[in-house]
Amino acid sequence: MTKRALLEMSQVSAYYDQIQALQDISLEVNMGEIVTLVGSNGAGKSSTLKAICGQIKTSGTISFLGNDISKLPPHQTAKLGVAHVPEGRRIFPKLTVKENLEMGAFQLKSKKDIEQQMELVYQYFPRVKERLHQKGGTMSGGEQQMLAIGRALMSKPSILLLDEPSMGLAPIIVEQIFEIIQELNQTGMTILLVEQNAYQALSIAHRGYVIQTGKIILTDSAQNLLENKQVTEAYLA
Amino acid sequence: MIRMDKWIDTFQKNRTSQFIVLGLFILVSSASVYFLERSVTAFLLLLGSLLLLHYTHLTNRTKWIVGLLLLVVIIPLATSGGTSQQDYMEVAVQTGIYVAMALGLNIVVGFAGLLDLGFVAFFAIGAYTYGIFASPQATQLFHSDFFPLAGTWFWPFILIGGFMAAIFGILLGIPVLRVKGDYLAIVTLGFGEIIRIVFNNMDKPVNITNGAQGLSQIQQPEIFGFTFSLASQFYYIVIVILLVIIIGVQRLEHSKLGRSWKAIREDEIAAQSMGIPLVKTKLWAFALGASFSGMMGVVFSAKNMFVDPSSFTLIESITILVMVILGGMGSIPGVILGAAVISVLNLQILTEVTNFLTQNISIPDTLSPTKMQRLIFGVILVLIAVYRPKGLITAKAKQYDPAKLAEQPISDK
Amino acid sequence: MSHIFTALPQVLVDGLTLGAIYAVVALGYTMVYGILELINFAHGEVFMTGAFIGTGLLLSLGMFGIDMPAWITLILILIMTALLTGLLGIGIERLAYRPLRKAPKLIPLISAIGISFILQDLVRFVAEMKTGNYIVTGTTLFEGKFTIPFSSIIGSFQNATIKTNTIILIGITIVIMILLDIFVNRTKWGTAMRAVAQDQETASLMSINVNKVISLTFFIGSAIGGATGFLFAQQYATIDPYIGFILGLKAFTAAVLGGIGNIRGAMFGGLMLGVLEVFAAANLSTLTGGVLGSEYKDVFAFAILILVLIFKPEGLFGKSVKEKV
Amino acid sequence: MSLLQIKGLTKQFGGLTAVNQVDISIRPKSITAIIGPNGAGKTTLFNLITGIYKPDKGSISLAGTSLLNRKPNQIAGLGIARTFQNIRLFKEMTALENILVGMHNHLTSNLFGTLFRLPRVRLEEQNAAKHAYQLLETVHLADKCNELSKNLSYGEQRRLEIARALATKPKILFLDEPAAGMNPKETKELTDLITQIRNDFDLTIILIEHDMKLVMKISEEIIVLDYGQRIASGNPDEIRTNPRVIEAYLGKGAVS
Repeated sequence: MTKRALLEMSQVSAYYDQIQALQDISLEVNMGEIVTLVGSNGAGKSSTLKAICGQIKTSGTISFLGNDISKLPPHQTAKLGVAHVPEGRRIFPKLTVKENLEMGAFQLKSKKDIEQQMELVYQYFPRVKERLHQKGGTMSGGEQQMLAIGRALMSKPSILLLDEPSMGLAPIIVEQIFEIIQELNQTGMTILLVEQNAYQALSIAHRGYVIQTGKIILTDSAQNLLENKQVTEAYLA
Repeated sequence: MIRMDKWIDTFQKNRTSQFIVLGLFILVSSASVYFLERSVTAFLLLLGSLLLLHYTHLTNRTKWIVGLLLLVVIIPLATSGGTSQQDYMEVAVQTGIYVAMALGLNIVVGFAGLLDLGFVAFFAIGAYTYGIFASPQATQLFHSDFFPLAGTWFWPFILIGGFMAAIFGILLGIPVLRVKGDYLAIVTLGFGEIIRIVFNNMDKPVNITNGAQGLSQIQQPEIFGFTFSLASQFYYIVIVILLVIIIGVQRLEHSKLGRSWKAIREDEIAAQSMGIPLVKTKLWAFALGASFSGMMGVVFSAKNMFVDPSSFTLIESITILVMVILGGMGSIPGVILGAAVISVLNLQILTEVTNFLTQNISIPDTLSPTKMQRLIFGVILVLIAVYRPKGLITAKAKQYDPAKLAEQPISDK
Repeated sequence: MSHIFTALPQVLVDGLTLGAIYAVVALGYTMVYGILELINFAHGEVFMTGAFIGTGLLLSLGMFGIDMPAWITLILILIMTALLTGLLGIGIERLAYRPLRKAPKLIPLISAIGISFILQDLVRFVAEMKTGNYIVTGTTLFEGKFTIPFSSIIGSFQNATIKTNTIILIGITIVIMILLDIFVNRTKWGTAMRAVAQDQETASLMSINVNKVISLTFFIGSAIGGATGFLFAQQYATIDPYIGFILGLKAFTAAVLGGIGNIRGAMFGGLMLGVLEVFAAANLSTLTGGVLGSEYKDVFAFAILILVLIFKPEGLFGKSVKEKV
Repeated sequence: MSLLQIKGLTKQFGGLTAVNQVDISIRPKSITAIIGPNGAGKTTLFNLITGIYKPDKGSISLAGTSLLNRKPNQIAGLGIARTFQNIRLFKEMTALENILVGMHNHLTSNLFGTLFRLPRVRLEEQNAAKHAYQLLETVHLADKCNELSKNLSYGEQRRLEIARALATKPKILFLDEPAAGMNPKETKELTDLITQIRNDFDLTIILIEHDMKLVMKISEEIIVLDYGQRIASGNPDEIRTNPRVIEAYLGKGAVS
């Protein structure tokens, strides 16, 4: 265990209205890893990501790069380097593609930094460059997903939280997106991935957590989870 | 300390002791109203006994009997002691009129969730309906000796005024109800202003409303040769109409229609999916709410013998809204309380405080509390919205008895 | 009927003047609605407060015997007024709207009406305390008048007169509108404002402080609304604490007309409503054969509002959106 | 003979075709599941059938009666009831009152009867409350009858929504992701409940669901939508092995 934990949640609970969404969640993501969170609809996968970036109130501790971020609002966790690509992409439909990217770089002060990040995004997503002056809402689902990831990259993040990047996309596009996620990881990006498509998520991840009704019930290397009978039956069949 | 709790607990369960305490309270407050000259405090306490009655654990029947006794016998008697009887009764009549209007608006805003900022327009419709036909204006308009109608016509006109207001409610509702949410508020506000401007200018080309001068010499109500002219006499007319309205809204609240209103308020799409027709149900809310206002409009014009457009400004609509919100949207006892508090505040307390202040310390006229009505309303609105959006008495859902529900239904075929 | 045509130039000048005021006030409504989906009912009162603050500043300058060139005075007072009403706007949002972000829609509307009333009475107090009357007539900075020779363009037109004040008013409102348009469409914070309007949650993920952006929106909307109040006071000389309400309502109509949330639409809606209203006031009586007089000009404005809301609630330039089920 | 007949149904939003030339035919008393990736047009399909959206093209008929150009409340009156993906209960009303609202079309009281509290109306109200209570018993919520619906737990709210839909005495019940957010135990109970109400109330049930276990267990027919189009239909076994379905929806994992 020489690896350094970049993000660490311990005993985190959260409530939506009166319903408990998360129950004593503990997990860690180490530098350079792809960690995936699998589980059925409503199990608490998205809530976990929302808890990390401060979109929902939680008890317990969440530390990131040694800072306690459990009580920070989203715009401050974002400043520290947590980039969240929300479920359903949530690009700004009435802003142009370029403006969307600029918003991603909101915290960067120097123009040079912004341009540098833009170039980086173009490298991963050449399609985005072709559509710079188009309104975000006019793009196809796959392009929007690429823009959403690109937008998150603009802030020079230390970790990328991806919430269901495959949602509603054609298999071919999903394939591409997953390739890019792997590529990003190979250049050093740490990624926490939430997926309904457990098979695909586990096949690119290093480690995985299985979450059920707000609790983590299982954690192992991705390979082992793929072969785990319980997991196969519940989420892969 | 424990004993005290226990004592309170027993008191809460013991109806007899509650009854006795309430009786004593009524006795003391009514006696003070009777013997003291113009004591606002005593009068407020006496009215407060109605609130106390609401919070006792007496059976509904006892509550109704005590309440009626208070309204019909004790309050008129207690205020008859001094020279200020008509002042007290004036306040009571005005309060009654406002309570009725607030109950009407409560159907629209509280039950059906439609924010109406032009509600006073319906009051105006009622007032003008009677005002035109029971004043020389009608003679001028129709060139007939039949007009102005005699005071005996007042009675059917209570219903006609209500009906006219309901018709206007529907006419206004048909176009307006296509608009949703806060847009609806703006549109109703616009309609309220339009109606006022129209009344203000309908003296030409044909003189219908006599414009800004208003209608005067409106006939007072008359029955079997008796003419109602004093506030203490109008008091009974108002009480009777009010009781009918209260019983009406209570029955409506937990009926098929009442539930449909609330369902629409909670979720229009789900309500529609349950088979509730949106437009028709909303129109019923507009029409019934408006009719209460229309009825009281008739009483208002008969009592003042005069109507002009200045009584129907936006501030009146907002006043009624403040009553509903302060009391608690959708809560019948709450709305009654809210209307009473605001009317008494407006008509009595502010004047008294002003008198007190000007007599004892000289304050500039500008700062006189009677002129601070808007400021006070404003503060109430903001405070209520931020700290108690459900009002003084929160609306309660009807509680059913599971034991009775578990019985087999009786076939109604 | 022919005088309708000959008087057209004057109607146009007066209409554009009124329309420019509506347009700038409408911007405040539209910006706040765009970002919070809230009708900031108190915005008309912020405009009115601006009229009083500006007039008050001008009167006190006169009292202290400070003498500056008129245009410096004007700019100074506009900036001061804008600053103060801008802060007032921020305060209103903090006090009456922010605690209610998650409340049902009816509730913030109610506190907005409350703030409206509070401002009306507070301004009345201060005005009455200082001047003894709540109707205040200020001094005019620019007295000049011009004649625009429309008759030389088309023979049957009459000439229109225009005050120096009016030219200044129209000029400044145009500058405000252009600056705002540039700010919203070209700058980082302007883009952030649009982003927050579309999706607050996601905007916060971009490290945008949503509360700050909302405060900024209120500041800008209220500042330009308040500054316009002072220009209004200069244009029409007499003000009272109740001018804001109806004017606010009409400005809101203008915002709806242009498609609420749409800044350029609000500008266009304001100008259009101003011209229509002045046209109606001048000619309603002639057009209806004396049945409806100019008293009905407010009815006319409301009728436009109601018709637009019923038949084209998304405004003339908006796109309709479907509720998500 | 099919109870619900849909032909060539198409709906566009802006440039996106949410439902594209869909044909569906539903047998009486069957349980049909509609599955497909998020955004495949499943909920839009429900909204078209229940009248919340107007279709651009195509026909929908229930037992021979066309549902086109009817308002949602009229369609409810014809015998179509539904639940919603994101639970739409009347939050400030009690569980029992929610059900009573569902009975709207079967209550005959008018304004006159209500205001004068006629014996007929009183009896009808009492009976309605008792029927409503029975429905609450069916979904195991009888003890929560006086509870405001917003105070119920997630699973309870889902069940209350089903009971409220049943109160309209529907011919067809549409359930939009009834198991969403439920744990495996609750999902199991829900599976039994759905089968039970189908039998007890003689219902036809159509459901949208992501939980494949539930879908495979109770449906007699499965329709798969992708990009607004029907890409497959058949019984659970046929769907499980359909290569197109595996590619578009179930994923490669299903093959292993």
